[in-house]
Amino acid sequence: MADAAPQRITDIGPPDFQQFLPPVVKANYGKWKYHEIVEPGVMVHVAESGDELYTIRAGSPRLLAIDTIRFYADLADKYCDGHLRFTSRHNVEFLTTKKENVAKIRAEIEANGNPVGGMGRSITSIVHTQGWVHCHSAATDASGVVKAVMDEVIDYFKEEKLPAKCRIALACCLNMCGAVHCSDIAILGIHRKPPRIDHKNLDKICEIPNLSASCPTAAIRPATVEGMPSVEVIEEQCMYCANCFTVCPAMPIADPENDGVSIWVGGKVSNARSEPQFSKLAIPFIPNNPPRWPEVTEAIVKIIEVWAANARPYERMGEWIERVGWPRFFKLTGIPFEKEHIDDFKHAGLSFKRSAHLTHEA
Amino acid sequence: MADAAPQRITDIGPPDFQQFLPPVVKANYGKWKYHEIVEPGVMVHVAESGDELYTIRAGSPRLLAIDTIRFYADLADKYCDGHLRFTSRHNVEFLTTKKENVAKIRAEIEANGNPVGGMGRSITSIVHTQGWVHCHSAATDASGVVKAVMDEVIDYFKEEKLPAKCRIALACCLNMCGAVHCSDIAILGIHRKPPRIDHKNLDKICEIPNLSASCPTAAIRPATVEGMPSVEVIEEQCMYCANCFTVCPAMPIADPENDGVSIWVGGKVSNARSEPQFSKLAIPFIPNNPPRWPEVTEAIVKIIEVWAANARPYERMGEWIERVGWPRFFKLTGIPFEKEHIDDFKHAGLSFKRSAHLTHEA
Amino acid sequence: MPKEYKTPKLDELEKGPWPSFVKEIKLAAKKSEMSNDLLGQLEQSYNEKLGHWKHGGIVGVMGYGGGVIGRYSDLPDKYPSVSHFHTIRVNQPSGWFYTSDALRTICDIWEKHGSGLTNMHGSTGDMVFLGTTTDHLEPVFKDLTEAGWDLGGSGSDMRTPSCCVGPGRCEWACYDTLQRCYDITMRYQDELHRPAFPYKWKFKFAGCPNDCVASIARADISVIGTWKDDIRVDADQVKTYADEGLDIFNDVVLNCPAKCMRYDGEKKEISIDNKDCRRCMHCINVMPKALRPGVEQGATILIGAKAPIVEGALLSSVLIPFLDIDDEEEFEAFCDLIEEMQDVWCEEGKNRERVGEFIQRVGMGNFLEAVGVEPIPEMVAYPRDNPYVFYEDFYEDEDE
Amino acid sequence: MPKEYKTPKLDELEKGPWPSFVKEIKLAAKKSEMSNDLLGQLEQSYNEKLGHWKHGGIVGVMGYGGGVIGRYSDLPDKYPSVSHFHTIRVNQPSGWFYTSDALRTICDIWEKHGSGLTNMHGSTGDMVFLGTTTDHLEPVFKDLTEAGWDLGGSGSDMRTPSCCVGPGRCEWACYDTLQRCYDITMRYQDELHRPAFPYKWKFKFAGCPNDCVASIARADISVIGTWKDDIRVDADQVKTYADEGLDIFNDVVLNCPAKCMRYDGEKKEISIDNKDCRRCMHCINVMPKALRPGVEQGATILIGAKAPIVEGALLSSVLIPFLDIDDEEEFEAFCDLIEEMQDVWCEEGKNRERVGEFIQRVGMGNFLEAVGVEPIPEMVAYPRDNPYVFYEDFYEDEDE
Ligand code: SRM
Ligand code: SRM
Ligand code: SRM
Ligand code: SRM
Ligand code: SF4
Ligand code: SF4
Ligand code: SF4
Ligand code: SF4
Ligand code: SF4
Ligand code: SF4
Ligand code: SF4
Ligand code: SF4
Repeated sequence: MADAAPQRITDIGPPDFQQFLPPVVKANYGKWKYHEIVEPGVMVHVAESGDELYTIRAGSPRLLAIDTIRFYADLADKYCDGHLRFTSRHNVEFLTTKKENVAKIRAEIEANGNPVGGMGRSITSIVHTQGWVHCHSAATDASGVVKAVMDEVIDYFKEEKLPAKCRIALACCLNMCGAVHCSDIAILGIHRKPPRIDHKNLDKICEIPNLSASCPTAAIRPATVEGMPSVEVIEEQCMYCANCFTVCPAMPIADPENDGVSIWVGGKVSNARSEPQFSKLAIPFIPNNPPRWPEVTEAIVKIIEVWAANARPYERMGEWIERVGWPRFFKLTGIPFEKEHIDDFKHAGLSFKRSAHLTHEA
Repeated sequence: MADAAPQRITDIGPPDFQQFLPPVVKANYGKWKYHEIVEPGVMVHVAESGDELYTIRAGSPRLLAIDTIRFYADLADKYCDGHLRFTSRHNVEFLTTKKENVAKIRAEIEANGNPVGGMGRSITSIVHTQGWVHCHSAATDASGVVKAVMDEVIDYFKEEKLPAKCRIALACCLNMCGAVHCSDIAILGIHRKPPRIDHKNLDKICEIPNLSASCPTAAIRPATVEGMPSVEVIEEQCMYCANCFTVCPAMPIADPENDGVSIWVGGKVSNARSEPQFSKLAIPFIPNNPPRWPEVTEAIVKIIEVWAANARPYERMGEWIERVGWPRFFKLTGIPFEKEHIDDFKHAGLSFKRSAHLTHEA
Repeated sequence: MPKEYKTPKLDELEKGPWPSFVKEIKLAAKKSEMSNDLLGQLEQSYNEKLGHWKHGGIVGVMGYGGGVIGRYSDLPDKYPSVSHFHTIRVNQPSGWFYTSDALRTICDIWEKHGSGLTNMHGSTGDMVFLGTTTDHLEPVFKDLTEAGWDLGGSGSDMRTPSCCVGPGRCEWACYDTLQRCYDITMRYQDELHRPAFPYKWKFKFAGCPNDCVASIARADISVIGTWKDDIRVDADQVKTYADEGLDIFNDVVLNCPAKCMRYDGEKKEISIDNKDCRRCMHCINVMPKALRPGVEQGATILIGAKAPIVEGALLSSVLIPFLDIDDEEEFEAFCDLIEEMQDVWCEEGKNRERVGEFIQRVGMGNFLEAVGVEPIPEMVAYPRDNPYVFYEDFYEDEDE
Repeated sequence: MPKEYKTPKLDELEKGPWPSFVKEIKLAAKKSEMSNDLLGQLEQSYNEKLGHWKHGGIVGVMGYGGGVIGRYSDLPDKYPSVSHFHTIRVNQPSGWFYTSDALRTICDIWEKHGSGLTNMHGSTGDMVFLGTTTDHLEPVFKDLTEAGWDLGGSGSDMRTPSCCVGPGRCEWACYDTLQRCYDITMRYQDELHRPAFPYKWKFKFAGCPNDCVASIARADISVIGTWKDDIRVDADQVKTYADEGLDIFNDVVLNCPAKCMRYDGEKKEISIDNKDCRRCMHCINVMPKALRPGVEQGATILIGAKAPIVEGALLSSVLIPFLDIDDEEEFEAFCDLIEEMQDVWCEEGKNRERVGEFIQRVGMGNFLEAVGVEPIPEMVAYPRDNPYVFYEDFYEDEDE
């Protein structure tokens, strides 16, 4: 690939993926017949030709030092003729045609601290975002919460003992970079205080009309403060989305006491059985409690256990709740139902229970 | 009841229903055990006591001359010890404990031109409104369209040969007095031209701020026209709902060439199986064509036939469409799908197909 | 002798097998010039595809604000007898039960004072007396009340409540619809006759989730019967249905929205996981001899249905999942809540804002708080799916 | 020697069985002062429950408008090595396939120019190089392009497309996700590198309705594989599944959303009414050896997904129900449509208005008209349920 060009190279795009495909993939490209999970975290794909390809999937922290990547590369060289891939949920997958290599790969990658699993009816890695590691917008950390949660649910990663897949995702603010809005369980960083306004600098660094327009609830109005053009925020109208801060740095919103985490459940992406769905609010607010966010992990474990104990086979979190009803979900998890759970945004009315389809306890 | 009181009697309310109940009803009040449709339009209710009550249901035009009501009363005297009732869909029901009276009642009421039926898996009377008979707001007639449609579908009234109940309703304007919005088939009078403005009188008979506020799309703005305070209508923003006319007589909207009828399908009220649902737009516009609205009756007959031929037992119109998908509905009925079918009001986005759940023709 | 109109268009609607409203108008026209002029004006509408009524004015009987809809022809010279053509809404008895005598009394009054045309019934539920003149309003009212009848609602008042036949003739009635409809009507006579609300306020009572009075689509307060305990199963009757050829599996089990039924085709036995049952009625509807609602019965109270104008149509939504509404104490509590809601809505509601729209505007959570009802998950189809929460309390830290 | 930070809070996160990001940062910190200062600043954030990054500024490489996210510490004096700490988004290869050599090249470049920390991968799909300074941007870019790599998107441009593993390793891929992802990426290099749209513009390619790349939730253009003809059934394998104890009736048939499957438990035979099948994948997922998608394969194109800000989250909605996207002509037509949509959106879209929000604002019907696509019922879950239709044509009668 490398090729010393005298002039500046631009717009070449990524390398053609073809050069990275293992030979067995090239040979059976588009001609796979079926697959089977042979043990937790290991599956075999069988081609129409009869060729077999084993995949060993290992959990990865996503935030990787280059030396860890090099370790993955070495392992691929050792057992996979130099081939590996990452998944859409940030796990690393080792690809080999040699069945006998499976156990060896498992042993070495586990020895490095990467569990094998995340396939089938399991919990796989948590899709997440930057948090305090790199983003200015975060209402919570990302990697820390993720690590704390995965430590608690790792058995569900390593074994297939759930009714169905359970996808967890985390986003550290309402921008939702992790696109957590369609997850079985979503962890969402959330502010709870209106932005503070840096009146001295606002007019210099932000455009006031754009800023006013950015607020979904029209809570921001142009105002002259101490002789300077600035804005005011009608606090009762603010729901802390931070869109104003995204548009204008002079509107900081982060606040240690009021930032924290909310928990959402029942979303899904796949079209399997039911249509894709948004996650719905389960717990409006849990304060940040680093380094291990114990209230968050506890709540998530509880939700998973209740679902696992009550759902039918193949029933994703949201499908189970949809069948038995939200009252049952709140009852079994012990989560209190509060005013905050009732939608009051644009389509609020559509979330009201507009039928007599109810369960009743005798 | 009548009782000559010297002073003005007010707020006495309706008579207590108790005095109108047939003895068998009084005796078995709340103690009915089951019912059976013994023949089209005739059912028997059996009480825990073993008592039986036969009901003969007959279609009625709803718009009744007092002499017709007297005829019903005479029939009730003859066979039902003077007892009868009307239904929530304006049919008349004769109530008797004597099985042998059933055939006689049927014969006499049919001879008067009232068909017996409307029970079970049938089409019953069309709930409707005033139209040109009495309302100032009508975009179509009510009784005439209803009569024309019922003439065509009367066999479905007289026999139980549909997959499930089919409720038809008509409202002559968007006020929807018939509450047609949850009907298997709804016929809705519709305007298609912005209101005309009687600038000379507007200010005298209407309050301009109220009038402006009445428009759901904010199409009405205060304006001075020829020196008089009045309003203007931004025509592109008007969707002809006539709410302005309801609030202000100086905004007439009816227009012979542009008024007509739209057809809606798939709504329901009951909680049986699926939750109650709104009807959805099937045909955006059919011009008024009195006295028999042939295009309307033809479209309705077609929709019913397609549903009857394709639905499974117990599947209401909307449940069938929901199962096979709207593309199938449009294909089988031959109704063209147009821009107007796609919602562009408040919750528009929620009506988009946000999944890959599609049927495809090979 | 009344003027004779040629009505070729309307005559077309005398033909055909369905009973004809034109025949009814002609029947009335024999005795009433009003009905005769109505015929003439209607034929003109049919020719022109245009109604000929003017926007209603305010007319009524003394001391009442509702019950009469003023109506005037816009062609009074041509059709003088319908130059005034007001309707009178007469409050029907619960469940639309009548005796022949009662009906005759009504007919006689209307023969004396109006067009002789009626709607049996209007779509809110009233008897509608179709067409009279202003000077007849007091006399007709006097005759009605003396005979024991009263007017129904119109305008921004409580509207005439209505109900399904319920315990009068239905095995599924889970509470006394007829009685509770009557009770509410009697209790709120003042609210019914004297408009004092932001907009109309409708009540409908259905005895079970089949909702034969369309309450969930048409009433601000929808009262729908339901039950708490297990569906009663008569196992022998299940077998009989199976033997008679009912496809229990496809027609019953597969249609259960809760997926909570199992059917053993060999033993012809049905089993229901009642804790998951949604009380939809389907299985009971299909097998009325074999299945019946449980015995612990009551009602679900829902709020807010309305027609589309202005913000789009609404169905009612759950306010109280289960109320033993036949119990006098619980009924009193229900009435207290009604009054509480009326107060809040009157105070905060905008003109022509139905309670359903009001709740959407102020937010269900805020509405519940104002009327003193705890939010519960039964009230929602699902909790919010957007993160735009108006948290009310936030901690202030020292340095602010 | 780098400064040594005490990090008791972060150290807690080295414990426990899941691989630790703290270990990774510490690993990188051995070689990089940037990573070391990151450790220090992060520990402070853990103590204060507050991030310490400033709002990003605009930095980048010459001629590109995207691919770099500027980032600055708000405690530059305390943590000088992260006073600049920009990320570089490096466009991943389709399907995230790598060779060990390719990965090593990348690692070497990043060792030379940055913190040595990465995300494999970012949630749009890029390799994310986590932290470098402004003066390193051009050099890292030079090294990358010379090695055959290029930057991904950021800002209001086309974002790095991504795709599921597809035909590379999945029996269900209904089109060539890897190739089409690559094709689109290469075709729109200019759009990817030079922001010129109202807002971001994301593409994701999933080979079948399982949507393993979450395209329907996260991409403005979601391409989801599907098929037209009948599900292929291997009857023997169905029997085998049944014999092995799969509860075909409860687990497969009862879960079919189209209710279009029947199972004969005695014969162990499945039958599918394919015309009603919704291509949901469930039955195939449960019995991969017995059932397979049909052979007439292609893709459904959907449009408009996005995260909640500002108007609420959206899922993509159907634009083209079936496209044989592997066919070159149909692919060209698809690209034409993409460009048409870009034009319309660029012209009429507001600043920071994603295409999904744009379509909702102008109305789907108007959008379709503007881009020259016929409305079809496949595009809607249901036709409108409100009567507020903006009819465009009305007849004018003479007297106006
Ligand atoms: C008489 C009446 C109540 C009244 O107080 O007047 C009534 C009476 C009965 N209804 Fe009803 N329903 C009556 C209006 C309704 C309505 C309201 C409406 O149409 O506006 C509905 C809701 C319709 C909807 O969903 O859009 C209604 C939905 C039902 C259902 C549910 C049907 C379904 O599958 O969705 C049943 C159950 C059944 O028939 O299996 C039912 C069942 C019944 C039963 C069998 C109840 C019983 O055991 O007595 C009664 C005879 C049924 C029949 O006609 O086939 N009734 N029923 C109404 C007769 C109207 C008419 O003249 O045709
Ligand atoms: C007579 C009746 C239609 C019928 O032929 O049956 C009727 C007739 C009128 N309705 Fe209605 N409504 C009638 C039942 C309904 C219903 C059905 C119901 O109550 O179950 C509805 C839909 C449910 C609802 O309330 O939402 C209904 C929704 C309306 C509306 C829209 C209200 C809204 O909130 O959207 C209006 C407009 C208004 O109030 O200004 C309206 C207004 C009117 C007016 C008063 C027209 C007006 O703007 O002044 C009509 C007088 C017609 C006339 O000349 O007699 N009518 N109206 C019904 C009353 C008879 C009765 O008392 O039994
Ligand atoms: C790095 C990454 C998160 C991660 O850790 O993986 C990321 C990070 C940021 N995102 Fe994102 N987004 C990232 C994927 C996403 C996704 C997921 C996806 O693309 O599949 C989404 C949701 C899907 C979508 O686009 O709607 C996403 C929705 C946003 C939004 C909200 C956009 C919206 O229309 O609602 C913003 C706000 C903005 O654009 O102003 C945002 C803004 C940002 C900014 C640039 C913050 C800002 O306001 O300047 C973040 C920079 C963080 C940092 O310091 O590095 N990011 N962002 C992801 C990109 C890595 C990559 O290229 O692979
Ligand atoms: C490797 C990967 C694609 C890639 O290109 O990277 C992948 C690979 C496979 N997916 Fe997936 N899916 C992958 C992300 C996803 C996602 C995306 C996500 O989670 O963000 C989804 C949508 C999730 C959702 O609905 O929220 C997804 C929903 C599915 C489903 C549908 C499950 C369901 O019942 O809803 C199946 C079918 C099944 O497992 O029965 C499936 C099945 C499969 C199969 C069996 C396909 C095959 O025959 O090879 C593969 C192994 C499954 C397994 O892990 O159990 N895959 N799969 C992704 C692995 C992520 C990871 O590391 O854990
Ligand atoms: S979710 Fe918010 S805080 Fe987290 S990376 Fe994205 S923009 Fe930054
Ligand atoms: S945080 Fe959101 S709601 Fe509050 S002022 Fe800013 S933009 Fe408006
Ligand atoms: S629907 Fe409209 S036109 Fe018909 S009676 Fe009601 S208000 Fe009048
Ligand atoms: S008809 Fe409706 S949309 Fe048109 S101006 Fe009147 S109120 Fe507004
Ligand atoms: S609503 Fe229920 S109780 Fe009332 S008549 Fe209908 S089926 Fe009977
Ligand atoms: S009433 Fe409805 S939900 Fe309950 S078991 Fe019967 S069919 Fe199922
Ligand atoms: S989306 Fe479909 S084709 Fe792609 S990997 Fe997932 S299951 Fe396979
Ligand atoms: S793919 Fe889905 S919809 Fe089609 S038959 Fe299988 S389960 Fe049913």
